[in-house]
Amino acid sequence: MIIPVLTLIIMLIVGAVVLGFIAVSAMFLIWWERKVSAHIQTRYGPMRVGWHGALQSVADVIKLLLKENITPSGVDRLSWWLAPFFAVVPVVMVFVCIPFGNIFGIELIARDLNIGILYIMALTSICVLGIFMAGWGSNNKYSLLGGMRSAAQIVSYEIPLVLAMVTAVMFAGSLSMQKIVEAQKGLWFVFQPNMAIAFAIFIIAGTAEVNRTPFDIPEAESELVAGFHTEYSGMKFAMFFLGEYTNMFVISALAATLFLGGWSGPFLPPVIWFLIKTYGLVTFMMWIRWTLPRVRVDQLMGFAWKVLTPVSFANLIVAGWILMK
Amino acid sequence: MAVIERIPASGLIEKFPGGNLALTTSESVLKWSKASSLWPLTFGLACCAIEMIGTGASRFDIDRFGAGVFRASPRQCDVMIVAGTICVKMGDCMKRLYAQMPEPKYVIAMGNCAVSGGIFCRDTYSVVKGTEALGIPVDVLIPGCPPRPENLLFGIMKLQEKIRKEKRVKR
Amino acid sequence: MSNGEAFGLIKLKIPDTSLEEKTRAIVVPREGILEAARCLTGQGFDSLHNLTAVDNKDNVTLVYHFYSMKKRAGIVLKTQLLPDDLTVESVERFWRSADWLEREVYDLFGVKFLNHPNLKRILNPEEWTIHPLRKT
Amino acid sequence: MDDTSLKEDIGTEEFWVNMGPQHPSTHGVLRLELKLSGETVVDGIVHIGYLHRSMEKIAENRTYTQFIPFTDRLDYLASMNNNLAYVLAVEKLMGIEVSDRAKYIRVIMAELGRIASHLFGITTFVQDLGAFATPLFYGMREREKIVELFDDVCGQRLTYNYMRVGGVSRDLPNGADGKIKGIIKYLRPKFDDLEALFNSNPIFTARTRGVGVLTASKAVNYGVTGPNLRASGVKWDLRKDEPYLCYDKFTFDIPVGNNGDAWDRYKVRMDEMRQSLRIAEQAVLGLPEGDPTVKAGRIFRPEPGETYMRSENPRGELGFYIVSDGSPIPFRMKIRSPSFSNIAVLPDLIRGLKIADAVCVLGSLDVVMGEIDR
Repeated sequence: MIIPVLTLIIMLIVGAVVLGFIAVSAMFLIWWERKVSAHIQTRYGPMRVGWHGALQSVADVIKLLLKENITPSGVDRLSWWLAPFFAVVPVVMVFVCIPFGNIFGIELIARDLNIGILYIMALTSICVLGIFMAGWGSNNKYSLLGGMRSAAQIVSYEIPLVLAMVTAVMFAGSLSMQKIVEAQKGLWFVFQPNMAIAFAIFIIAGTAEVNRTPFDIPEAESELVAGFHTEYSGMKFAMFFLGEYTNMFVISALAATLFLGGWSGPFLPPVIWFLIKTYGLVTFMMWIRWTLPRVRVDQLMGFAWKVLTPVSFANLIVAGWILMK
Repeated sequence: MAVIERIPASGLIEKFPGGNLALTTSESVLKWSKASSLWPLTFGLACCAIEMIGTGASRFDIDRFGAGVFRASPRQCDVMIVAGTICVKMGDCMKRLYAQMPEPKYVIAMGNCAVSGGIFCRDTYSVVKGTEALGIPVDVLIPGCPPRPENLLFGIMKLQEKIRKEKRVKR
Repeated sequence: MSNGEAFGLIKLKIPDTSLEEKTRAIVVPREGILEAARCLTGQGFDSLHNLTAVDNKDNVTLVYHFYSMKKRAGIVLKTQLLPDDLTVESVERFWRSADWLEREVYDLFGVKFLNHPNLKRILNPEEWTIHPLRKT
Repeated sequence: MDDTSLKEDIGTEEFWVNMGPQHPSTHGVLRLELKLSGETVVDGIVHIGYLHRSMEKIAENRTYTQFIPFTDRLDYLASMNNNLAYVLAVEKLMGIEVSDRAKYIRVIMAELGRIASHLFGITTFVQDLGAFATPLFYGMREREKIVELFDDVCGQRLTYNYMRVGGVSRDLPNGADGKIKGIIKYLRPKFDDLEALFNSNPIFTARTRGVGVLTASKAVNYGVTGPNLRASGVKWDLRKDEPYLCYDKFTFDIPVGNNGDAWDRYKVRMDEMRQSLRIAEQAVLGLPEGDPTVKAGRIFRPEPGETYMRSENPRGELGFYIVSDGSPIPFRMKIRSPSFSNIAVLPDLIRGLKIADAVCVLGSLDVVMGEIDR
């Protein structure tokens, strides 16, 4: 009796910590994105609240909480209400098996599932449901177009994304995230030629997966106003924001874990290494976003099916050949 | 006070210790958050829109005040900067946009045209004489044709001041 | 090609054509506008640069500005309409730019262009009944 | 269920989408109605008039001088050029010749105004392609230098009201020519920077090349003028072909495109800025001494008559058709604005393209609502 209760309590504590981390991380990333974009554009960005506007995201979140929550007439209520949760909850669930490293010998991973990668692949695909439900439920043509684009895009880019992950799994010989990190103790995967290709594919497909420029066609501001979340206001809109930035963190964390050696690194504590790698990749994605124009929808699909998928298949075959040799 | 007198047993109700403090601080936090995160609607009508973009651009940088997130959808913004001449044909659209914005919402009338019709006020058959003539309440009026970016920033600061001085947090 | 030469050509087709003294503009009668247009396209005037109307109270004058990119020349064509019968043939079939210009003239002056594909108000709200630039 | 009934059940249908008047990429208050089949634009209708400020009616109630500030608000990105076009028309009507210094100052102002306008036009175009804010802000940063100069010269940042019938409102302030030379020196490398940002970007080229092809004959037939016409391969520039002011004294080239696609329209604008810089440099180096201001009164009565004067604006040929009846106010004034004709071609160009390309074509035409609706 004691042990299940204890496990439950521990899991609750872990859950609270993870949720707290997600909220803080998303808020930090929003502020960070505004500062990064500002400095790319030779300006300062938020300056008035806290040190260099550090409390800007706090103000934004409180304000969004206070905003009126408009439900337009004519929405499909069920999907309208559920969509923001579908956009956030799967991303949060991914955190179960992301290895943050260890502090004083305690492994900072909620549960090291032995099918970790499979679990993550399954969950990240659910996010598209949220976007599609938002697009369908809003009863707005822009939202519908955004949702349709998103569905097509994420389904297409899932394939190269998964193939790139499989390459890493083949090299590590395990589906468990911790094992994959341990397999890179000697040399990070990214330093092997065909893993470097897999890494590049992963970053490209990952950028598309989280709908960031140049693949941000589902929300394409200059075409679809705000895409699938055009009709959302207040906290529901904030949920989409939270989902987007957490998703970005997850993709970067996965890339760091699968290809950049996860939390392993010299001198600094593992947690710090993990965060440096992850936020570094996030910053890279921001840099791309504020530099490149957007691709067109047919170019996007063509790139996925004609370039990215064949290349990742070829890469997989080569990786298999290297392993068999 | 007046409300409390009307409640017969008001004297019997024990006050929550420190409640006043908690209420005022929370209110001021709410007001602070509203004031420092004014997201404008991407909405340029005429000439003033160029100065509005100029205010958002590198040199003046409206984002320093937390007001740089120009949202294209009226559902997600807090302040409508009416930048330019409002014409009869545009009037209905403006009213609809204002109605689509969620509360609490604010309006800045930027430029003489949005204030009163400006130089297009007379001898014209198609210009609405200011935002208020449409029935949209205006919080801050910024004169100028067009106002300089500094003026718009000053208008934003005035609006922040106004929000901080609000009697009660609007819903 | 100058106004004079073009005038000579149009005069052959439409005898009622006259040349305005001061402005050297060719004035054709309302019925001859299509014929004049055909003649001008034949002469290489490929651009209807501007089309507008002037309300002179006793008549409404339509003013056409034509240019030829090849010949680097321009001419002005005018036609006068009486206020009680503001109709004229559309030249949209020769110059696509006439589409919007004619709609604008219709909107502001109430001149009806016959055989125009889409003669609706362009600047003012569609439900308006006044034509704001008329002087009477 | 047999095949036919299934087809009926899940058949696709075309639908209308309304873009604007409030839409991030319609450059103001343009309204488009797009008939879409999935992502493809089947048909498009352009609605204008949301900024119809009845300029032509106002013109019939103002004296010739009083109307100058209104011309600022036509194409508010190139106010100097509008001022110039208007005063040129009135001068032609009255037969006035202006002093040499005034001509040179006007040329400098017009060319710098053209650069400022093109900077804005190009960078908003790239913003429409989805490069959010960064290119726009770079363009705005360079534009700010020119705006600052105009601010020095006439005290306004956007609506300058600088030209007068017979000259300019005041002489250049002290040290302005040095400042202009400084701007020219500053801008030259910046154009290379901007080109480096766009030209070598594979996404930018993929999005613009071959998109929205406007053939030369169609462009002429639609009355398209300015950079859009030149991008289609027609070498027609009023500064060369019907020289006004003293443009015949300067050496400059007219950039021309080959295909008339969005890329060419961008490229022509980019090259035109360099040529404008050349003209401005020659003008500031040869700036003659003298008095550019006007001594004539504010109210004047032109002879009864009419005139049509067009000049090369950044967006095309801006023409003023003025009818005078001998009184101090115009009897009738028609403003032939370039954007009005340029936007009319849009439905023809976007048929069969994707929505994203429709936005791209609209951005590449570079229209300003102020002068479409007037």
